[in-house]
Amino acid sequence: MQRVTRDALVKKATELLSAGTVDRVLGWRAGEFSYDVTPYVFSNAEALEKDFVFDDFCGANFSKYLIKECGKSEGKVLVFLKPCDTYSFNQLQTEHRFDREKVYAVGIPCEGMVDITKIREKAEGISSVEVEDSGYVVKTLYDGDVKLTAEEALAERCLSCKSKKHVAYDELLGEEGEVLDSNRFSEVEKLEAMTPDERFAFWKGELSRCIRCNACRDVCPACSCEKCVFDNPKSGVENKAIADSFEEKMFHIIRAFHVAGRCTDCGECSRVCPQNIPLHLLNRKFIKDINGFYGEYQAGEEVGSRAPLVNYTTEDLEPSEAVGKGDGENA
Amino acid sequence: MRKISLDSLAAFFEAVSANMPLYLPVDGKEGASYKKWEPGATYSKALNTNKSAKDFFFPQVENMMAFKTEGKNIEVLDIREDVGPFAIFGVRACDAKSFSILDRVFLSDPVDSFYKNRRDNAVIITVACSRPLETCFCKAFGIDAAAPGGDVECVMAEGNVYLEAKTEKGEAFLKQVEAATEAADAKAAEAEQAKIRERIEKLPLASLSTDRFGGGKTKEYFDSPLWEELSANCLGCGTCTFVCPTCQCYDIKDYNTGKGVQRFRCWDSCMYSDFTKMAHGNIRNSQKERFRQRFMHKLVYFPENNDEIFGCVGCGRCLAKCPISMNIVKVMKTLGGAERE
Amino acid sequence: MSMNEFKPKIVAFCCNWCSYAGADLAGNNRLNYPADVKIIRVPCSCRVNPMFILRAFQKGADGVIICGCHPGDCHYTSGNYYTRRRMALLFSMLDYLGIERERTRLEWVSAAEGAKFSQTMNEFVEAVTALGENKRLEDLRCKE
Amino acid sequence: MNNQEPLIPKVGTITDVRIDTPDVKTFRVLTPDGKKAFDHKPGQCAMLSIPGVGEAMFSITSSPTNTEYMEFSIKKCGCVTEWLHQAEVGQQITIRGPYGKPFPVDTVFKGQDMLFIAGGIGLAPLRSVINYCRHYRDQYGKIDIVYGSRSKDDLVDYKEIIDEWCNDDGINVHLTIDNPQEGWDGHVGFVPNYVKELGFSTDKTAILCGPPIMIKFTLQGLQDLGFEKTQIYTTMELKMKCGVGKCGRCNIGAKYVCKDGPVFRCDEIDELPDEY
Repeated sequence: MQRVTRDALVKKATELLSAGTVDRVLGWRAGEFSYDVTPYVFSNAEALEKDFVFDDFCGANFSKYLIKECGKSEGKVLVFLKPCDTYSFNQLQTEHRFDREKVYAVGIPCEGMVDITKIREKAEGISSVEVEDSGYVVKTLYDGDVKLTAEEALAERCLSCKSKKHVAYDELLGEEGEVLDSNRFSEVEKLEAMTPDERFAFWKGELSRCIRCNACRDVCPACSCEKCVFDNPKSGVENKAIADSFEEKMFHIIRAFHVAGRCTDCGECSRVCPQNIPLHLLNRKFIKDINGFYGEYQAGEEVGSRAPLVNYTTEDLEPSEAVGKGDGENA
Repeated sequence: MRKISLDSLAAFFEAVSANMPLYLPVDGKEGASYKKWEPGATYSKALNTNKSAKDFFFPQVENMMAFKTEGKNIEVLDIREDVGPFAIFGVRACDAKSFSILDRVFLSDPVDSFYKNRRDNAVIITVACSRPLETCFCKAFGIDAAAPGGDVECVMAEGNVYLEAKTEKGEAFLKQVEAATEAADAKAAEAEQAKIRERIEKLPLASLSTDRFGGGKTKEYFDSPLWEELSANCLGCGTCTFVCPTCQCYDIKDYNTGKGVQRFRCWDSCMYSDFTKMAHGNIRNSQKERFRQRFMHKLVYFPENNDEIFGCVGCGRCLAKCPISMNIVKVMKTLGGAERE
Repeated sequence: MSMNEFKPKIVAFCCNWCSYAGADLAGNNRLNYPADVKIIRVPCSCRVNPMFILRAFQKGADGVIICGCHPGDCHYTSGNYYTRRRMALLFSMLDYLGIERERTRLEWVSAAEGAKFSQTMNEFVEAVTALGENKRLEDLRCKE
Repeated sequence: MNNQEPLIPKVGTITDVRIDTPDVKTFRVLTPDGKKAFDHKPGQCAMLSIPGVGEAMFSITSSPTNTEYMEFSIKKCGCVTEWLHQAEVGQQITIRGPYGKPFPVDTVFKGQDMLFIAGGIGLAPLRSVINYCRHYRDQYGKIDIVYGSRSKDDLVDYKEIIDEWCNDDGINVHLTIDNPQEGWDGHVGFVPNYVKELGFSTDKTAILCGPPIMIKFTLQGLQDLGFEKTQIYTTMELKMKCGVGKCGRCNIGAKYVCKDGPVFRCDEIDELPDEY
């Protein structure tokens, strides 16, 4: 298993800081427990040495942070990007959302990040989580050690990882990985195989839990509009609350549609959802349909590529042919 | 004191349900959440529900009134519904305490009738926390998770649930379901309570202190440079406020149904950019200001206006749910200057 | 309300240059289509935001149809090609959420196709009538 | 069920609309049966709303001593006010209140010489106090009113000022406009400077209302003249939704503008964090 250590990242960051290549480092800072790391901007070697952490809980996608970060100083910011983050990084660049010149991107290998919610389901009262062999040991307050396999602890998005290859970086730590043959559409296929009634019941069960906290939107690298339509009082759909079951459906359909063709499937939406709604299944449906209808397309694979929804051919299929053809011919 | 064996909880729930609707934590995909009891429903083993229990009295959305307009005329229709008695089982000490904090807002003059009508009708059956979690810090706010209060207080010990009425309402409630319970002495429950208190002392956040916060500290903290650092990566979502048992800010909005206008109230979040936006501008333009508002409100402003009672109950939901793992504990420790050194 | 009395409410978004003129022609030629079809004129079929469609359902529509120029005939050269992609994805998503696929439709109707307009509307109304009331994308507040 | 619900409003009918300036209109509001919707004290506010448009807080500009009706002088600046500005006589709206702490007219102000300083639409909340003091004329000392606006056309309640206030004994009205204008032979200049030029004696109680920048400089000017902050009152405005101190948005530090304000003494404001 290829892992990058905390010390290697601190070393790299310190080097780049002292060489003047960057003037700050976007990283993680430890919290109260072993799992609650917080994104943090470090500006000197002492702070890095003291507070910088890196472990399997550092799953946040930092690409979107660059929009805000690039406006803060004239100097460059160092950002560490996992393979999946590099796709969002490219996509945001395609959309001219940050200044590439102000970023120094270091690609870091990733063997999957842990989903604390999954661990909580298996272990109550977590004292610490440590990597052991190919899995994890969770020390608990009352039940002693709980051993979990990687599959039991890793986030769903990591278990169905689409690529270990970095599509953008200034420098790479460790070895380059490859685009994987992922099973990420299997859940979508299962849903497609259901009857409409079953699908409706499924989504009603999922979406009715939505509390409209907007975390999915606020974390999403593709949701980088300066003013969201759902925040705009003049849009007629500005609503802070799920005032009726319709509202949550509209919010999630429209949000998924707005990012369709631009969503890189980074999975942040599902990670942050406090109600555990599998929001990525909406985005993946669009990705799968796009692949099936208009040919394979991976958002963020290269900078400047034309997203499928701002493109067309005269031979595109008709909506009447599209519906139900969701299975597409996935190459 | 009365007791029921854990095995016959279902019979107890059924007996309660015969008198009034009963809500209790049930496991779901999101974790535990309060559901109406139906035959077959099982009481969740989770320590706490995903969302807090404030929804019972202050739901996320409620229609307050309707308007009928005809030409230049308006008619205001009171569409409030009558609320009947209901029972909530499984409320933890933190959530039980949160009701008294919400009471200070909604039951202070002028009384909010929407809230009061529900509050008056609820029987709150609390359960002591046999296994408090690492995210729990209710002790910091003077809450005793072993004696959670409410109308009826439950302690689970030795395969039984021990019930004790704490209010007149609770006594009447236990009387109603007397047949489903049996008399018991307090020994086993008290022994368990003592054990719970020991466990709480050993929790990782047991040493968290509120000493440095409270009313009158606005000047001390408001201009602290630490707010910048603490809020720097806040996403500005409303997760913390919506899972919080004491966050009670709301918005009032109108919805045109095509057949008239309905005015509803919904949860709002001080973390949202338009929270204080008005026609001529916004007084909290940066996330730092909004972030500061939330924590200053809980740690300084609320105690200042409410006899030094803090606006937090240490339930730990925001610790578990914040997308960037920023939370009130980190804020307290950073501002308080402790432990981070 | 029994099924045979059910008259669906239909919203038809019609492109100003082709389909709206097609509807006019249908009228001039005394071709019938149900009065429950409410036409909303849009400058181009690609003006139709997915939000419009959902909002129509929210406010009580039982079916939504979008009519535009035939592919290749767009007044703005390529608008309807974008519509075609958007609607293919949106309709597929609605189907994925379990919403009846017959409630939404995209049709190409030129200014000369009065007969097609009337026929399309009649067929669509019939299909939606068979489905009954829109329940899966309804907003209860907007119901009686 | 508890039938008192503070958030449920009454219906009010607009019985008169007066055009004050190009962007200010004064609305007279009565209940449908021709009564005053409720009693209030000078400086208090009311929540007006148009179903489907929104609800907003306005200061009641008529004096409590007016037992027939209530008036609101409203400047067009947001969606509610824009809607109101196109409303005609007979239009119904909804009204609830009164909200907030009033000016201490019956306690601190009693027997005092009063100095009112207003800029632009800032006259609206002061008009209620001024007319209250005029009504109980013998209970207050000398009254000075300094009022300025961008131009002559932007002076709210100009007619009432000229016809009534200027003719009262013991009331001195000092009007000013920002820039010279044809047909204006009065003072030209900004309010803060004019206050300093007039050089009031410091035995007065001052009440300030206007745009934030005017308040800031006038406050400074008054202090230069020797006024203490404890002698100066002002009234504030922040985003409000409920009006009853519960919805949580109008606080400045631990004070809620809708409940603890909108009237503050300037030394009280000093105690608040700088977030308004």
